[in-house]
Amino acid sequence: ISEERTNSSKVQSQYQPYKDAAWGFINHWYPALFSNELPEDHVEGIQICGIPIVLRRVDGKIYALKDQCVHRGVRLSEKPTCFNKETISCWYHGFTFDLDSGVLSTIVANPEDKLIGTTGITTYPVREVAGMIFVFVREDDFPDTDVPPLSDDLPFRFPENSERFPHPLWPAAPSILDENAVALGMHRTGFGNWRIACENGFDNAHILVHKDNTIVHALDWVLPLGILPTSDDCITTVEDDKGPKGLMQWLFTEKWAPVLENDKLGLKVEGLKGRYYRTSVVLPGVLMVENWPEEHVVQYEWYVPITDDTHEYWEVLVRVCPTEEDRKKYQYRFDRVYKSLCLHGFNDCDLYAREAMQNFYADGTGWDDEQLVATDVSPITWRKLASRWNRGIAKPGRGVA
Amino acid sequence: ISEERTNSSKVQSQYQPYKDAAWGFINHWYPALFSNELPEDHVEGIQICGIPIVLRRVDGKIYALKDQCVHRGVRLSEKPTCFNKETISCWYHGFTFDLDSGVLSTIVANPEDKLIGTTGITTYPVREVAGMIFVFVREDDFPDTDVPPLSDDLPFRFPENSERFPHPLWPAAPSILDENAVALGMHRTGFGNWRIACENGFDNAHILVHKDNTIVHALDWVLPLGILPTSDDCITTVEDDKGPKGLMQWLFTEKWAPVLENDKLGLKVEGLKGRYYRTSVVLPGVLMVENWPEEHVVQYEWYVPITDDTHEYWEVLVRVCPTEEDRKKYQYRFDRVYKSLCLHGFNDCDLYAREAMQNFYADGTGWDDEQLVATDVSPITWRKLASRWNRGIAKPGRGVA
Amino acid sequence: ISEERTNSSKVQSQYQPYKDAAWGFINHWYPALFSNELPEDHVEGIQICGIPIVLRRVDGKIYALKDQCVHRGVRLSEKPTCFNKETISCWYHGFTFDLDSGVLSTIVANPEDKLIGTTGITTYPVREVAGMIFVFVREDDFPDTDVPPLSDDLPFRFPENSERFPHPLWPAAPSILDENAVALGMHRTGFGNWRIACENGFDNAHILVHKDNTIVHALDWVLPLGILPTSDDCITTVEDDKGPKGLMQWLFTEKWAPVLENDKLGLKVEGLKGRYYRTSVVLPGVLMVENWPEEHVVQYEWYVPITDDTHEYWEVLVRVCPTEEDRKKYQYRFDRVYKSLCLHGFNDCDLYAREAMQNFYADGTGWDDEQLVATDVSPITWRKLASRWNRGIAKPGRGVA
Amino acid sequence: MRNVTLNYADGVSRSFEVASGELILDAAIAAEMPVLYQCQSGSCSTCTAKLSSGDAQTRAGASSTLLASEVAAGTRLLCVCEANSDCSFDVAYTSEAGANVAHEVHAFIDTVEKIASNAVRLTVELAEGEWMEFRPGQFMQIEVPGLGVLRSYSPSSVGTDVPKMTFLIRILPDGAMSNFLSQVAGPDQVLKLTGPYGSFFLREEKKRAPHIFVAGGTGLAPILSMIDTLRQTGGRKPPMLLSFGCATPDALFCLEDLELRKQWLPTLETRICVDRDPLDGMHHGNPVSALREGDVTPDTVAYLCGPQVMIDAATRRLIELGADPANIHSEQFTPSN
Ligand code: FES
Ligand code: FES
Ligand code: FES
Ligand SMILES: [Fe+2]
Ligand SMILES: [Fe+2]
Ligand SMILES: [Fe+2]
Ligand SMILES: [Mg+2]
Ligand SMILES: [Mg+2]
Ligand SMILES: [Mg+2]
Ligand SMILES: [Mg+2]
Ligand SMILES: [Mg+2]
Repeated sequence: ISEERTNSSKVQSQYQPYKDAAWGFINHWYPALFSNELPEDHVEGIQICGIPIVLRRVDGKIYALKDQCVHRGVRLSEKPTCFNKETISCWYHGFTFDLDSGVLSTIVANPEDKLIGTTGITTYPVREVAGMIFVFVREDDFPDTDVPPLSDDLPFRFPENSERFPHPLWPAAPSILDENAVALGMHRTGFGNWRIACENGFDNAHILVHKDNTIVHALDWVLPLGILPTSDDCITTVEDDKGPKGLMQWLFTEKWAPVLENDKLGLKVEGLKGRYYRTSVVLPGVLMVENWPEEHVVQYEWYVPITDDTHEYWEVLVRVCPTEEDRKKYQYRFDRVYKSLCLHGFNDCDLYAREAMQNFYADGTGWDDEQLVATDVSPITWRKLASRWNRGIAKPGRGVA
Repeated sequence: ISEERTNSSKVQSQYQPYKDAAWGFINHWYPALFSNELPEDHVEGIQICGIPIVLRRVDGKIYALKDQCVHRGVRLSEKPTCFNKETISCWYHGFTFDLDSGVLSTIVANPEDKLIGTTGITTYPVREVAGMIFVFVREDDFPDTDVPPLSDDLPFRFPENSERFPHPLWPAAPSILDENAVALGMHRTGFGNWRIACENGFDNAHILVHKDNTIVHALDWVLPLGILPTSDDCITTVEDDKGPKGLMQWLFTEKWAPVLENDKLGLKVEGLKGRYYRTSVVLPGVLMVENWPEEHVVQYEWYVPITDDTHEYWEVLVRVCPTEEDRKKYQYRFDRVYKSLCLHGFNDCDLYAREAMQNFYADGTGWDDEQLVATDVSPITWRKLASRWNRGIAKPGRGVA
Repeated sequence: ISEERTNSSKVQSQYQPYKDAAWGFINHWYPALFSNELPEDHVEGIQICGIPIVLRRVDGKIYALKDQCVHRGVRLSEKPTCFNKETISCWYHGFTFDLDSGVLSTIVANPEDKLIGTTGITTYPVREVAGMIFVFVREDDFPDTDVPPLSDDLPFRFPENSERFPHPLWPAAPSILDENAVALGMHRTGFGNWRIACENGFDNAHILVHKDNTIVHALDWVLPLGILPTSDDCITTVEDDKGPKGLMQWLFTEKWAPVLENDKLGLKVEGLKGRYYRTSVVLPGVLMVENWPEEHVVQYEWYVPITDDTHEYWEVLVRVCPTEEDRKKYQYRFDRVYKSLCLHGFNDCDLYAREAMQNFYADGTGWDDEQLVATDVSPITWRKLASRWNRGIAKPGRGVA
Repeated sequence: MRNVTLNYADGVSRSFEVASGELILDAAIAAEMPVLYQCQSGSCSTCTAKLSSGDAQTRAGASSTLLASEVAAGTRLLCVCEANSDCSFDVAYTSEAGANVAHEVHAFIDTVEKIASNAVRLTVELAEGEWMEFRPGQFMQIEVPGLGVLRSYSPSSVGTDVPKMTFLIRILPDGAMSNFLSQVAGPDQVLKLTGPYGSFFLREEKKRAPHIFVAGGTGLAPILSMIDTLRQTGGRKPPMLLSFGCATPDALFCLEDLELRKQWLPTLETRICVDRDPLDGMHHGNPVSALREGDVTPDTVAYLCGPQVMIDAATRRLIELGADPANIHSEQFTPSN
């Protein structure tokens, strides 16, 4: 292995915690479902960071609890059983848990049992915004009082960061937390580790895989061969006391140079319609692509760990739609253009690339054998930052598939 | 008090041998096939407790041998090859074994080899009763003289136990060993460990899963929410010198109270047609449900270990049918009513529940993480009894799928 | 286990290196593809001994390189990308490798990176003969200068060995290295370890599995029940300084006796048309069956390790065809007779037998539990010879499926 | 009130009061007796005990999984059992239940690495099938091969690194272990370890309070184990201040490891101290003198490890700065004890 690789063993040791995070970072906010996937009184089971989670909506409010009965471990969501609005019962022997506290509040066939009130299942804080349901996935003993606001685990916001991260080439990116924000998107399971997926999101060196994408040619976009860092401060890490921890890449400024030619290979990019965008990523692994796929729209991505070899890939486009008509227009454009050409089309190539990397990393050897280069400053910076600011390393799932 | 002290994993559990028995208990009688699954001169291969077993019927008599050639380990049953009535040959290089003794009696292409007569494969004692074939699955060095009678591994019999376990609410249960007993049933593979399956069989706290079953409502049965132990002697263990080792539950006596209400959940069971039954279980894991699904019929169940994560689930209904007409009537009722509404229908819910528990126990964590309650007196008593009286703990399969 | 088995623990220790070679022997020549599977400018990915290999043909010449990008480990063959005739590029971030040397010669979007020229991927020497492409699968540090000629890893040749291994019953076997040799055949994946497969090839004791094959009866062949060694020198090992290392079996000479009867089982072979042939095997596991399936034709087989539980099974018939007409006739006969009756038909029984043995050996217990006999002198001699003369034991695959 | 006594397997007996009608286990938990239990409902059988004197019965109406023969033999489940008189029980575990009981293990030497002018890092791997659980801060005794003498060292590694364990060892002129390590020790040599010992360990219940660590010389080892344990704990990390010192810069070690910890732990601050010839960024003086006004809050918990004089000085200084003496934990760490 070449000495010229940028991830020497010393650099590697700086992100050892990241290498240990095969099952994800715990004690963070993650998207669980779109709002319309959990109608009133429905029960759904998901898994994040190896933890099975059951969600139920009652009178509009959403509750999330560990989806593993304290009695003999079956998933409550496997056969949803609710006798009232305050509880969820296990379908097997009727252990019944308070939705709000998780406490074992009765047992169907054993109303006087001594265990009642003394045990229970972990509950997970829930937030619903702009059509998405977020869950704070935590360790069993993580105290309510320490739960940070959702905004701490969401991308940087604008215009409040416009001064810190100016962007003359496009309008201030909307946020899912903005008033009238509408989040449209999809999620699907990716068959690979979440870190491999995440690193692809803000990797400036992989434009090659998108060279033949329909949207690029339909809209006559000019994509460079790649984008190279030209200065030490090409990436700013954000480690403020409050708010999200992450990194911003100064793309399409003088700190990064687009590569338009490779002489040796006789490659040259020509054209006029530059497609400007900027990527940033914050813990626990949330990508923001500003000005993408068009002005006034922002793309978010999550790579939510399910197990050590699967993740839920979320692609979400956010736009602020103050009026009903704006909403309809946006939905129409999403359905006709964005969904097929961007979320599929363009991003399918990313999903393919991520899954193609999985074998290399799955047996653990890839982390040692990879030979990173200058452009990999992005994943390396991310790995170090994530090692420092994560709120805990998830343990391998217990008693789950 | 420190957290560690609540963790029982540090003390040797009272039923450690049971926790070690992932591959089953060896040196016991298990059902292998229904008689009609092995017609004259047929050869069939099965697997019990990780041991591959080949059965052949010759002139009505059944032979069972280890289904793994001593030469290079292929299964004899994979391509049945028999040149006469006394032997079975391996289809690969013609190693030929005496059906009765298992001794290597010749090699097709090597009739003078010095290995002949000096080695062989283990044989398994066989008993055929009431349409079922039982095999005594033993370790290679378990002596013939120590093989117990089949009745030692079958449920308690009546009326000989009627005084010990009186049952005013129903007639004496028939036994598969009774004259003119007819066993009708089915078997299928359950995808989970055999212990998880077995414990469900006599678990008095899981009636909830059967609440919506067709047979319950078609026949207007009243099933309580659950049945609670009310006294120390709610279960009698049978540990006599001779005969089966197991436990009898005093259901529908004053030692168990049916629970008909749960105030907190607003649940109340009403009705008249009580459905009385009683469950017992004996080693190596045989359930008997007396008076089920109707008078004069008894239901047996076996959960025969195949590997550590699969078992063969046997459901058998036994009735004494002295005349040919009785037999026909019973067969007709079995085909029209029992098979669809009980063996499927009702018991499908049990199979579902057992498989739903598998993940929790499969990685070994469930045995430590489960939180048992008062009603779990049944499985706990069984675990202790089984730990005490089993005839051996099966080792993981060698050289098998 | 009987004391009479021929593979005592002392014998076993003599072939320990062979028992360690689950992933194959490295630093040997293996068939990769038929010539017509790699047309001009095509790219194909294969795997041998756990090493992913990509092949590209440019202006007729074939290049083979490690199919695992040094950057982040994806397979180059997953989405072939070549910008010129001298290189192959990785489709992900454009790392571009010199076809001839494997050196990283540029990066699509990073033409000045300091890593360029300092690292690269291993290349594998290639030879193409008689319609087959061979690759020398080597460890990363195996020097070019030590690469032996292809002929060192191919079967013994005739007539140059006719004096050493006379064969009055048939004409000198052709070789794939002969002028005008034509190799016709097929390859497919076998689901088992390569050693189990290989040993079946020259096993003289398994004729039983072919007893009912169509070709035997269509052509009225007489196959004995088996062939027994009658003398100590029934097998000659070839361990010359130069040339292939392997063993020749003196079949159909006085050193082996065909077995035509088994009294005990009442079996007797009768008939006139003896079917004479002779098997030999050389490292890294290449079978030659002379005079098979008919005069002037020879059958080669390879069992190329893919992983520890899969191999690529190659069946190739070689005949010398000096004229175009000879070639056509041979192809016609191959298509109409050999392919269906020999490569399928007859050899399908072998593939079945090999896969049937896999469970016994897959968990490692088979190597200890097998009980070999006199006729197993063939595999035992092979195991010892292979332990002595292999050029390296392949390590488990790294970062591959 | 009844008086109930538990007789532990290690010969220790402890007594507590149980009200009439109260369950014995509930009273034992309230009295902080070492007891093992899980379900508290008479099922799991973890709280099994044997009645050796007096009268104690299962509460009326409560179920238990005891077989009649077991009850007759005196077996009780404390969680469903009431005392009808003063009574005593035998339990199968020791009075250290829940703690890690010291035992002997064998370990193979992996490496002996010189890390400073007078210190080495010893890395070992426990023999197949042997195990050692310990709390961060506790120590083991290592037998010097050939001499049979024992020396005490704390692992600088953490429990999740087992079967690997790492120790920091000061090299003394002509010390028994020092001679062994510098002259004899080689890879795969076998060492005998006994442990864990000591009540100097990280207090789990205080893990959210601000931490101050004061380490002199190889007294850094247990502190590193504590810091790494806190790092592995999920959730909010406490502010941590480490003051670590040696005599001279060339005697310092593990500085890269500390840099790495600071990279991983934003809440960790380090002060590196030397008595003589400080390099850039180092504090001139001992690790106690590096402590200053504002370092301590009323809930600060402190761990001190090093020579006795350093511990005494640090204790005085911390109290002076406002620390609660009950929150100051220390271990004297002289090179040859
Ligand atoms: S498993 Fe949930 S109540 Fe028993
Ligand atoms: S494997 Fe059965 S005879 Fe060879
Ligand atoms: S993985 Fe091949 S260039 Fe990046
Ligand atoms: Fe992309
Ligand atoms: Fe049931
Ligand atoms: Fe064959
Ligand atoms: Mg997995
Ligand atoms: Mg016999
Ligand atoms: Mg298994
Ligand atoms: Mg070359
Ligand atoms: Mg494999």
